Amino acid sequence: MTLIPVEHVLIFSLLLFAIGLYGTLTRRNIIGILISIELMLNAANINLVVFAKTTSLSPETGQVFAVFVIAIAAVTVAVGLAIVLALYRSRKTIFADEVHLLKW
Amino acid sequence: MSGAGCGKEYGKFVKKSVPFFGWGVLCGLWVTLKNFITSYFRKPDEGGIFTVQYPEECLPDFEASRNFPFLVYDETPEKPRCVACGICERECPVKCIHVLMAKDENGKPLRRPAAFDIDYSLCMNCGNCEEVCPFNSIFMDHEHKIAAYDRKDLMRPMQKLLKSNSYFHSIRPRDAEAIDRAIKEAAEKKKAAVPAKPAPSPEAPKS
Amino acid sequence: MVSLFREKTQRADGQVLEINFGPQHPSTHGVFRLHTLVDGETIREVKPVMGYLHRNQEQISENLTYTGFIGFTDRMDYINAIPNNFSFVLAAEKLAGIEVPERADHIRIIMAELARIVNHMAVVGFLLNDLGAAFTPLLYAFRERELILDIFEDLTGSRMMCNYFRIGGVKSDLSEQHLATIKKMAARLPKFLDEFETLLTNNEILCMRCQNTGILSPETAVNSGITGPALRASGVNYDIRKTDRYSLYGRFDFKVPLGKTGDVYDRYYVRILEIRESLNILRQAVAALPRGEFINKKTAAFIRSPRNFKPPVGEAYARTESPKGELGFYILSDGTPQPWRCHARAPSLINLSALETMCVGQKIADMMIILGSIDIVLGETDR
Amino acid sequence: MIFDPVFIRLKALFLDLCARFFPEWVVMLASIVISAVVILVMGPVIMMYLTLLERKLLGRIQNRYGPNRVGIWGLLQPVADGIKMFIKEDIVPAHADKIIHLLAPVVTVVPSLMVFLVVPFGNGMTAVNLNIGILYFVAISSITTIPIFMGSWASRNKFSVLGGMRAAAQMISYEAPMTLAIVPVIMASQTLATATIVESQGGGFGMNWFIFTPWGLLGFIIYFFCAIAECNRPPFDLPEAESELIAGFHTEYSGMKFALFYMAEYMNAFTLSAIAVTLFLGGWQGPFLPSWIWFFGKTFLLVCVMIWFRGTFLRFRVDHLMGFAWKFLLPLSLINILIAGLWFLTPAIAAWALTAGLVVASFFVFVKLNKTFVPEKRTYVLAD
Amino acid sequence: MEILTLAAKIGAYALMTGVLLFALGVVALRNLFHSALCLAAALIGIAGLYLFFRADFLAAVQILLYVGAVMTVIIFAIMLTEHLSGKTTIQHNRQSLPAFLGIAALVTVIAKVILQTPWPVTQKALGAHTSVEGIGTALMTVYVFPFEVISVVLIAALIGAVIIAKRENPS
Repeated sequence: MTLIPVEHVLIFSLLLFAIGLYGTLTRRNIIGILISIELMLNAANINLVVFAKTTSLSPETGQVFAVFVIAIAAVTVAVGLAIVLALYRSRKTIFADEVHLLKW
Repeated sequence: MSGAGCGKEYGKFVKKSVPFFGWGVLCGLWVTLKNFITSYFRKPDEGGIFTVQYPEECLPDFEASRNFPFLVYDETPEKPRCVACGICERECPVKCIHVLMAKDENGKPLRRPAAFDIDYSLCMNCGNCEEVCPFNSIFMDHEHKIAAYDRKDLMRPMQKLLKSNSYFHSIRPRDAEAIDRAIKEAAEKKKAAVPAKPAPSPEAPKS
Repeated sequence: MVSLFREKTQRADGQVLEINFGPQHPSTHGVFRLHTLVDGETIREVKPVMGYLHRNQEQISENLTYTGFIGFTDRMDYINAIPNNFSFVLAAEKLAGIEVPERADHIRIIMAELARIVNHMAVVGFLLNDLGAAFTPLLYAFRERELILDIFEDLTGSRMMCNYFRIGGVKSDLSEQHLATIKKMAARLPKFLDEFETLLTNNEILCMRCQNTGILSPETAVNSGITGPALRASGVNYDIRKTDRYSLYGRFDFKVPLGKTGDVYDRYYVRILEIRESLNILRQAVAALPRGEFINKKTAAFIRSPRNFKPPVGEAYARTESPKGELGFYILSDGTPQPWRCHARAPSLINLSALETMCVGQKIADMMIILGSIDIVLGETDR
Repeated sequence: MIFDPVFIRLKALFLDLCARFFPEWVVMLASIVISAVVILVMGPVIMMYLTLLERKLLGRIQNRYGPNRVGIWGLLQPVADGIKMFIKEDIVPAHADKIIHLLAPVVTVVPSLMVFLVVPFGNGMTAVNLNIGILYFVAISSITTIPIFMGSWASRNKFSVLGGMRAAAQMISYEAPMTLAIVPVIMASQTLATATIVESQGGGFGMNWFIFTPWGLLGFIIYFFCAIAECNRPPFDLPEAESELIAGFHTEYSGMKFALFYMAEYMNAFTLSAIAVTLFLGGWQGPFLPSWIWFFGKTFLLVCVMIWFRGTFLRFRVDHLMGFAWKFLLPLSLINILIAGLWFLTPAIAAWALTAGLVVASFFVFVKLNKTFVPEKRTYVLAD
Repeated sequence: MEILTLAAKIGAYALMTGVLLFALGVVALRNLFHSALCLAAALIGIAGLYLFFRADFLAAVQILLYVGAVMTVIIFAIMLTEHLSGKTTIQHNRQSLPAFLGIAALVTVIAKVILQTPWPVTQKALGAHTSVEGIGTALMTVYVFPFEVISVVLIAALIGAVIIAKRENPS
C-alpha cells in the first residue's frame, strides 16, 4: 500500500464522486440518475478502504463498513427501479423532467 | 355423447403411482443408461446400433421398390420394346414423359420411338407408367443416385433411359421371369394362330 | 408486413410484444406461421396463418383419372400415405358401386393399422422433441418405425409415398415373406412401447409441462369439429372405425382409449394406448387373412387402362379414421374418367380451429407443445 | 508416487533454467506466465474434446455412432468444427448495436477462463492459491449474466430479448442456492481456499470425502443442479430452447462469435464440475493413482453425467424453473446449512442418524409443499 | 524486485485512469445501455483497485454484489423500459452548465483540503493484511448489531420493491 501516496487515491475518489454528482444532476433518465448515484457510493467505498488500510487501528472496520455500504446500495437500486417500473407502467415515460404532476 | 362413462373402466391403464418425487426421472435415466451400455454389444435387429455407413456399406434394395422409370431393350439398344404408342405419356399424372414416333423417309410411321424423354426432376415415382404399358417396355428402376448439377441434365434422353433385359433381371428377378414367360406364351400363341388375326396384345399378369 | 394487432399493442400496458413464429420455425412441423400477441411470457392472441404449402391438388384431380390421382393423395398427409389412399378409394368405390374381395379388405386394414402406428410414433417423437429431450425419444420411436417403413417399401415400392391402393382392391398381393416380417415386428413392438413408457410416461418434467396445459373441454372440441385422438383425449367417444364400421372394422374387437381432462398429456397418452390397440387389430387381421384375389376381377383391368373406369354421374362421400382424425373424400362425377370435383375433408385443418382457445393464457413454451399435440401436417391443411 | 508432482518438477526445472540467464524478477514473471499459458492452452483444448465426447456419448445413448468420419474415431472432428467456425461468414444484423454485438462473446469467454485460476488440478497444482478461492469462483461465475444481456439486447431481435430475459432470470435464481450449497463445505473445512478444502477431505481411502456425509450428499445434489442451470445445459437449457426461441440470446451470432459462446458454455460445464469435484468429491484425493489423474477422472465422470442428463431430461418451463429454484432448492440448501451445523455439534453416531433423518424428512416436506410439481395420477377409459 | 513494484504502481495509476474514463462514459454516453455497461466496467476496475489495496474479500464481494446483482437489476429495468427500436432521445437536461461550474468549485475546495492535511499514515496498519477470518469475526462480534439491522433493511426493501413493482393481475 505504501506504493501510492494516500493523497493520489483520495483525489481519484474525489473525481469519481464529482463525476457521479454531475451525472445525477444532469441526466434526464431516472435510471441514469440511479447509475450515477452508484458511482458516488463507490467513491465513498474507496475512501473507506483506503483510510482503513493506512490510518485506522483495526484494519477490518473499513471493509466491514464497505460491505454495509454495498448492501445499502443494493437496497436503493432495488427500491428505485421498482418505482421506475411502476412509473413507466402508468406514465409511459421515465424522464425525470416529464414527471412533474406536483409542479404547477 | 361424452363416452366417459360408457366404457368399462380398465384399472390396468391407470398410470402407475410414483413412489417418490424423483422416481419417474430416475427410471428415464436407467433406460438411457441401459441403451448406452447395450448399444456396444446388442445385435442390430434387437435394438442395437443399426446405422449403415452409407458410402461404404449400402442397404440391399427391396425388389419391389420403385425409383425412376427406364426403358428395356431385348438384344440391342436400337430395338427397344417400346412401340411409341404414347399411352404412358397420356397416363402419367405429372406429364413428365415425352414420346415421338419414328417415321421412315416417306412419312410412314415406324413402330419405334424416335425420341423418348423422361424429365426426372418432375417424375414422382408413382409407377403408373409401368402399370399401363401394354408392351412391358417401361419399368421402375432401383437406382437412386441421380443427383445432377443442372436441371437440364435431369431431362433423360432415350439413350440414357435404355437398359438391357439382363439388367432388368438383375434388379427385379421375379417380375422379369413372369414378363418373359408371358412374352414367350404370347409369341407361341401368335405363331400357332398366325393364319388367324394376331392375338390381342399379351396380357401380362402382374405377379 | 401489415400487423394484425397494431392497435392492440399501442393501447396495452406492460411489455406487449407481437411475435411471428414464422413460416420457417423449427417446431411448426412445416411451413406455418403463428402470429401471436404476447404479454411477457403469456400469450394473449394467436392467429394461425396457412397456405404456404398449397399445391392446388383438388384442382389437379379434375384433369386426372381416378387411378392417376391416387399417386397425388399420397402427398396430402405425407407422414403416412395409406389413410389418404384408403378414403379416396373408398369414395370411388362407393361412387361406382364396386365391392372389394375379402383378402383385399384384410390387406387394407393391415396396412391402415401399420400406418396408424407409424404416424403415432412420429407424432409422439416430435412432441417430445419440442419438449427438449435432445432427440432421444424421437430416435427410439424412429428405430421401431423403420421396421414398418421397410415393410411398406418391400410391399408397395416406396417407404412413405405408397400409392398402393387401387379401386376395388390393392396393387399387389401380400406374400408369405411380408406376413413373416409383420409378425416379427408385431412381436417386437410391445417391448419397445414398455421401454418408451418407462422413459417418459411417469417422467416428472413431462407431467409438469404437459398436465393441465392446453385443456380442450369436450364441448368446445365437439363444437369446433375436432376429430381423432385430440377429441378422444377430451373424453368424447367418437371413433369412425366404431361408428361407421367401414371396410371390415366391424369384425375386429378393439377398444377406443378415452382421456378425461383433454390436456397435452392426455393427447400424448391416448396415442400410446392407440398404438397398443392398433397392434391388437393387426394381430387379429393377420390371423384372419383369407386366400383369394387381392383385387376385384372387373376393376383389375382398370389398372392397365384407367380411361375405361367411368363411374356413373353422381356424388359420394366416404370417410375413414385416419390417425389425425376424420379424413373424408367427396367426389362428384359427371360420367367421364376424370372426377368433376374432388374435395378432401382434412382433419389437420379443422383441428387447428381450436388452437387459439387452447393457447390463450398459456406460456410461449406451451404453445409449441399444444401445436405438437394436436398433430397437424401442413400438406393436408393446405392441400 | 513419482508421477504425482511431475508437472511441478517440470515447471521448477524450467524456472531453474531461465534463472541462470535472467535476473530474479524475470523468473517470478516466468512462473506466472507459465501457469497462465498452460490454462490458456488447456481451456480451449478441453472444450474442443468435450464437444466430441458429448456428441459421441449422445450418439451411443440414441443407438447411433457419434462422429466417426474425421480422424480415426472422429478425433479430428473438433478441429474440423474449429475450421468451419473460422471460415463461416460472420453476419451482423443491420440494426444491431455493432460494438456490443462484438463485445458480448468476448465478455462471456473471459470469466469462464478466469475461473481456471482457482481450480486445484493436483497436489500443489493450483494456479494461484487465493485464500478467498471459493468466494472468487462464486463472484466470477456471477458475472456471466452481463454478457448474456449484451448478446440479447445488441441483436435487436425479439427472440433474443426473450431468451436474454429468461437466461438472466435463470442465472440469478440458481446462484442463490449454489452459494448456499457451498456454505456447509466451508463450515467443514474452515477455509475458503480450494487447495485446503481438498486437503481436509483426504485420508481414509476416500471415505471422508464430503459427499459421504448426509449434508454433503444433499449439498452435492443441490450444487450439481445449480451448476447445470448455471451453464444453460438441459434440463435447464431454456434460454436457447430451439423449439421456442430458436437459439435464444445467440440467435443472431454466427461464425467465430458463435464459437466463442459455444466455447464459454463448455468451459463453464468443465469448471463447474471441477469445482463440484473439489468441494464434494475430494478433488485430487485418491488411493494409488497420481493426484491429477484422479482429478481429471472425476471431473470427466461428472461431465459425462451432465451429458447423460442432456440425453434424458426434458426442458423445464420458465415458471417451473423459477419455482424449482426458489421454492425447492433454496429452502433445501438453507436446511442443509442447519443440518451441517447439527452434524458438527452432536457426537458421531447420533450425528449420522439425526442428520440423515433430517435430510430425508426435509426432502419429503418440501415435495409436499410444492403440490404443483408432483404429477397427478391419470386414469384412462377403454370404451368400445 | 523494484521493477515489479514500479510495474504495480503503473498498473494502479492505469487502473485509476481507466475507472475515471469509464465513469465519464457512464455520465456522458447517450445510449443508456452503453452507460450501464460502462458502469459495470468501472465497478470491475474498482474491484481491481481493492485487490491492489489487498482487500481481496471486498473485491470478491464487490464483483458478486455489484456486478452480479445490482447491474443485472439495472439492465433488467433498462430492457423493460426501453422499447426495442432504441432511438436515443437527448439524455441531458438544461442544467448541465451550472451543475458543471458548481461541481468544479466543490472539487477545487476539497482537493486543496486533501493536499494540505498531513494524513497520519501509521506503519503498523500498512503491514497488517486483513484476512477473511478477521472480517468474519469483526462482523460477528463488534458489528453484530448493524449486521442484523442490515438484514432487516434488506427484507423491508425486498417486500417494498415487490409491492411497488407488482402489476395488479389482469382479471
